[in-house]
Amino acid sequence: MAKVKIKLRQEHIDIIKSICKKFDYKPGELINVLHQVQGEIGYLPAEVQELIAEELKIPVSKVFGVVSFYSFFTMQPKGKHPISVCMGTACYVRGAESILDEFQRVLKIGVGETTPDGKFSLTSLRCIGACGLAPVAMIGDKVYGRLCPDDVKKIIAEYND
Amino acid sequence: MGETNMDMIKITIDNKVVEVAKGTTILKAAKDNNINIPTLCYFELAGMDIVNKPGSCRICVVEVEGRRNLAPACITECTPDMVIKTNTTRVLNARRTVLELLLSDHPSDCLVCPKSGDCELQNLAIRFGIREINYVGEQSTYKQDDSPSIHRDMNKCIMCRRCEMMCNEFQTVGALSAINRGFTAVVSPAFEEDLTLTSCTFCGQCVAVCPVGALSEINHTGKVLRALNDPTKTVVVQTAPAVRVAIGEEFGMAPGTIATGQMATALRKLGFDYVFDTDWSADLTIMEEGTELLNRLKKFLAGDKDVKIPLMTSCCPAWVNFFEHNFPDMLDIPSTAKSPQQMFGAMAKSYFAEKKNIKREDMVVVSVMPCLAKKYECSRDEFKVNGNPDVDYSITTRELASLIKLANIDFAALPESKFDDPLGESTGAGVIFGTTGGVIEAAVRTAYEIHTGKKCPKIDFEELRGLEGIRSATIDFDGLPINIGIAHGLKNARKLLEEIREGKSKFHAIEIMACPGGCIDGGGQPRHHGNSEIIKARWNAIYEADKNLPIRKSHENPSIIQLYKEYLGEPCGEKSHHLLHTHYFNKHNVFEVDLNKK
Amino acid sequence: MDKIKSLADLKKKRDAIQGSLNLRENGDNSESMIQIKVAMATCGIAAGAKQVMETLIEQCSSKKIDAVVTQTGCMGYCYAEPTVEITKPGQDPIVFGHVSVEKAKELVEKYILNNEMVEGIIPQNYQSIDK
Amino acid sequence: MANYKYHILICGGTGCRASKSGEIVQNFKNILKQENLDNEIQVITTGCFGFCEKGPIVKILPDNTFYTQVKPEDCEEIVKEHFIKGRKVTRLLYTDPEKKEHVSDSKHMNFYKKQMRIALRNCGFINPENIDEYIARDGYAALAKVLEQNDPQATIDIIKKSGLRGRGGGGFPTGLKWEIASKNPADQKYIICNADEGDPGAFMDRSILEGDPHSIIEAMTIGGFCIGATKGLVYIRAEYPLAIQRLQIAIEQAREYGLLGKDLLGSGFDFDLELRYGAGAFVCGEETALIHSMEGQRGEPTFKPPFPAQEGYLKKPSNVNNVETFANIPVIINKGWEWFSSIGTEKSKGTKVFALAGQINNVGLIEVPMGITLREVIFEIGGGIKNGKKFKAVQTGGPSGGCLTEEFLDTPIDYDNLIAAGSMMGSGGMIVMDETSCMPAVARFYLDFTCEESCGKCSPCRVGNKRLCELLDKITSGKGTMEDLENIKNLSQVIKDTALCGLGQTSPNPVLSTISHFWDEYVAHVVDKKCPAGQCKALKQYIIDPEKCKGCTACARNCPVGAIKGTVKNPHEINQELCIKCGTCQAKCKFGAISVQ
Repeated sequence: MAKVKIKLRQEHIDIIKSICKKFDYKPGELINVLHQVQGEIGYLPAEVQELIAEELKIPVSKVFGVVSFYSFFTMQPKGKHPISVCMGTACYVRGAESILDEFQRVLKIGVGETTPDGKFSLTSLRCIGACGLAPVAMIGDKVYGRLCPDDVKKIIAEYND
Repeated sequence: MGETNMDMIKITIDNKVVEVAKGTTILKAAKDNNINIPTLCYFELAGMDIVNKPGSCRICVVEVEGRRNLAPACITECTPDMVIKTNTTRVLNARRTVLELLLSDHPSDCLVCPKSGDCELQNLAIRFGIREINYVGEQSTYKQDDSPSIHRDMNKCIMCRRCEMMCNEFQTVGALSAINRGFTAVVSPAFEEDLTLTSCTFCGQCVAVCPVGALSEINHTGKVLRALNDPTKTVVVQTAPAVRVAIGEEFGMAPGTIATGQMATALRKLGFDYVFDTDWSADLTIMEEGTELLNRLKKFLAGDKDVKIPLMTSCCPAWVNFFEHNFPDMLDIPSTAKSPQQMFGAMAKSYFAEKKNIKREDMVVVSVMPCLAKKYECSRDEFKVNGNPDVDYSITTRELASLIKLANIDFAALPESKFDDPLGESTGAGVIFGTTGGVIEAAVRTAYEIHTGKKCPKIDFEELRGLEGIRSATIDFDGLPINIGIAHGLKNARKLLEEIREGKSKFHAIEIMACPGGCIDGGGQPRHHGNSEIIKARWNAIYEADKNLPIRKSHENPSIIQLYKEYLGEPCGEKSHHLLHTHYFNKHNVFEVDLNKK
Repeated sequence: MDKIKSLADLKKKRDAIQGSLNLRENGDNSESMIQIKVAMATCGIAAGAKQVMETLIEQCSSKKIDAVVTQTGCMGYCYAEPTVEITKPGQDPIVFGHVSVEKAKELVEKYILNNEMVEGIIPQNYQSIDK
Repeated sequence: MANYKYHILICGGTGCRASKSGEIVQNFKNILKQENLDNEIQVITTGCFGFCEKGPIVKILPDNTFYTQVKPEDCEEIVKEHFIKGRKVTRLLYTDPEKKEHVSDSKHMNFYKKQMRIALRNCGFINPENIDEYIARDGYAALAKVLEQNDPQATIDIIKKSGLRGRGGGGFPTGLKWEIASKNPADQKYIICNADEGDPGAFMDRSILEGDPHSIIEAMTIGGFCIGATKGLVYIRAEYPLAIQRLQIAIEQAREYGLLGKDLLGSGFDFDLELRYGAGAFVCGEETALIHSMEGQRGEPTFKPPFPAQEGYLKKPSNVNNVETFANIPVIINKGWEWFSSIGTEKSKGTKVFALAGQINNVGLIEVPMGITLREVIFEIGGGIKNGKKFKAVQTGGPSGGCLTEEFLDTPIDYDNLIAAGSMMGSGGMIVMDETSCMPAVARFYLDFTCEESCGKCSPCRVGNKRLCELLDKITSGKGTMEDLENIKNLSQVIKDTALCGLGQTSPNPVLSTISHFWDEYVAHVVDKKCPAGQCKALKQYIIDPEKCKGCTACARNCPVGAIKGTVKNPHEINQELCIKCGTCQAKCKFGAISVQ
């Protein structure tokens, strides 16, 4: 109804514009654009989606429709140490649920949330293909395998200095 | 054996062998054989380029021999020798279960729902004789969203996606999209924010097609009733051209019934002090817009580079919103003339109020419109004087019908009566504003005579009429060929605007209406539930009403002539410029550099 | 890098590279191939086992013999170094002692290709580390 | 050029890399350099060997020594012992669990004995980042053959006669699919590789892309030639960074060699590949959803027809095959359809890759001929159930499949037998469950997955699966009724009958199969309010046996919620109100005093 003012940091504007340009502003490249922008900025807040919509000349509702459809995209900034607990079947039958529960309990956050200090965020994901090590969790790029709930506190302590 | 028609195939449906054309859906084949398969998400407005068949609600499933699972009838095409059963136990159980599932995630507040009695989901529940819902569980909860025109209660959404289709495909507005996935999937603006923060034009077509109570109009009947019962207020009503050809449907009259006379009587019975007609201000619009067109054209033909051609009509408030959002670089293309609703309001609260010596704040102007965007339009700041709006409340055809029902008025049995003078006198040119091509035809009838100084050889410009999305015609203004473009549906408007932006437009004047068929299928009209015959009947009725009127050209309207003589002076003169013209705003999002964040 | 422009190009390319992968292909099929083990402990290397092994690899490859040449630890015949153990598919292993470069060529030529017995067989029982 | 006498193959698959195989590669290289052996011994990173349970794997050729669970610090010992002294490092060899003997050659391991590697032929054998090694293994020879023959229909006929069926789940005949796409004329067509592996517990596609990316490029080019597509698109999971990287390298190398691009091998045929990234939506494995996703839209399936072969990517005829299907193509062309169709059962030819996981000794990726029995897979290749527990069920086909019981152990595995048994092949996940797995809970796990992954388009899947999941929740938390069980049955049947796409239509399979094979277990949850497997938290209680408890306080100290009270040397007690049933106390008790009821 009314003109909406959208504020963005200059560097983010530059990143988004150059990525959209790289994909020749094609609406069909939306998912590729979102991947790259999230790769650069870390997440896809509303303002970022607005600018992508503007650049690709598609409705922002469609951009959000896509962002909210795919679990890979996030509108929340991830923690400094993003934790992903594998909930693939192999990990599930070897007790992944209790690992995830323990992470939630120790960090006092739910799945998809970030600790208030921004240090840890917790997500579950589907099979990273390390089924031989089940149950598995990843912190950043580091994989922790053959976990039991007891290990959770120790692992978090590694990052809590 | 005679010649077999290659395009016909034989199928068996419910044990009956029938021939259908290749490519026929099971749903259509069944319907043609008097088998009414229930549907829900399926929606089609034949001949209007509007179709929604995602095949997603699964209410219309049927059994097809040799097929592992059930087939959705709305989208499955018949194949040769197909054996279809539409009412086996398996089918009926599946349909009932699916319906129960939909009901299990739907509030059971039918009694107080704006859609009660006119709800496709409710109708199905009645038809299936649902007495209990075997599946219960978590229900979706979304925030309620009120904008000046539209109320969204997505807890009632059944994900038929008709609104999304209208908003994106027919209107190319893109305010709505499916968001999230799985159980949390719903149709919503981006970030689940309010419609007011989006590029929504309030055309109301989402409301027009919504099968349930998820989308409805903002209801002003209470406010109107209060005004009618306030002895200090003089309440003036205006009714738009498309209302008279549709309101009868709400009272069981055949589609296409012209109920102008009953409507005027009903309005009086409701207690309106003056019953006027928006057709009158439509005539006034023609005077202003027609003159503006001729002025611009003259300058353009004289080689004036500063003047913009084509001129585009500006009566449709959804269309105005559309170009303000999407074409902010072209705000000088549309006519500056206010819409008939706003011209009426401006005249009622100046000319007429002065005449009757009513103080502005003591007068309440109510408009009855086929439209939801009119609700937003009358709330715009530029149409207010010291905070007092020119039009106080805009209600829809449906809302007027509910007021009439509320007041125990037997509409169909009412005697006919006329509008009050002077703001009730109108011409056939005013009536045809109600459908696509009508505004420009009315303009042509007047502009021709003003430009040439001669009587126009004809009144009916058939070449401007029709229901195709984009139409064009060249009208000979006694040697001067005027190219006219007409579009309804904002996707078609977008095409014409883009042509103009690229400098490829050949038109001198373009008429745009946002809704399919124009105002006759506005978002505030009685629901047609996908029956385009109803729209065609209204369309015919508009032209019939035009023919029935003694005067059919706006500049011949005695009240208008008098208005200029008494009050305004001349069209596009100083006073009319002040009262009857407006300006447009850039509503496109702006991106700013945030200097505060690190 | 040169483009491969035809089927002939591709074949040429494949033949050129294939040798480098033979080692792996053969390892995968070791059971059906002749296995040659060269004792390469300190004593063996001192006696010239390295050159012997290279000769054997080269000979097998130039004569297109499907053989796996590997090194192994001291077999315990330090008096007879360099020693080479040859196992033909389905046969018992035979150990040859005092294998020089010349002797290695002879082993390939006579024992492996023509099944002729060659002097220098060490008749005693032995144990390879596999067992 | 160095004349290598030994090759050290180190698994560079995601699983082994997670256990530091990258570090192992680096250590080997450093040590070999120190020892001046870097010209004699070549270190090669390969794709997955499949035996993930025992990773990281280091294989030494030509003597075919298979070292398992190697740590970076073991490298020095391997170099000094194996290469310098010629002695195998026995402690790193695989130990046969039954005979308790070391096995040095992988061919003698039960895990590999019954396998037959066609799709995985190059995985764990070649360096996936070196096109030459692929060419040396007859790589691109099939493409050359096809292009030289210049008769697309002839090639399609070979694929048809081979009997190859889609390995992504549906099992549609690949040759027929190509034929349909080839017969739809269009100015542009597309061949698409579905590499958006979404089944939670299957990773064969990733392994192939990581271990043998050129086979996919070659097969897609052949497919493109056959259907008349000059453009190929690989839709790959963004969560597979290594596979993406290897594929990108492979595409670059193929372009440099002129095996992608214009006028391939002088045939006049142009073909090139592009990557598209999935973004975490299981439903995008469905081909119409995949296509919408590639077009930058929500991955919602649409009704077929039109099939992608008629109207696919950008409304052009498109053909979608999955990674494993493509991996079979070059071999079929090189070795002939007769050879391929001689493997397998009557209607299912060739081999199938399974991701063997769960409560089984040898977790890993295996490729077996169709027709092998579940028993052979689970007890011979898989080495039987972990910790000597009893086999209860095996789940095949991921969220679309079902659970099979002991009675199916001797059924030959193929597409049709699995469907007849109430499950399906799916993409090849195979999860083995022992007696501690609760079947209603397993069904709930899969339904939970389907609910989360449902696109939300059609009502049976959007609302129906949600309700199904809620009903199963009721059962597993002991609040279910017999009427609920009836509702579960009806709802499952209706969802199967009415859902729009394959995801929805198959989503009730885990429920239907467990209900039919484990009805008693469902009833136990409802009537007795007991979970026979002892898995459902709400239905179990941890109890300390005061007779056995020595009062060591280990349980109380380790209880995360302080639910255990007791004093030293006196029997402890668990406060059931506070207990979160995490099982820590039981694990910590050295006296076996804590039991589940």
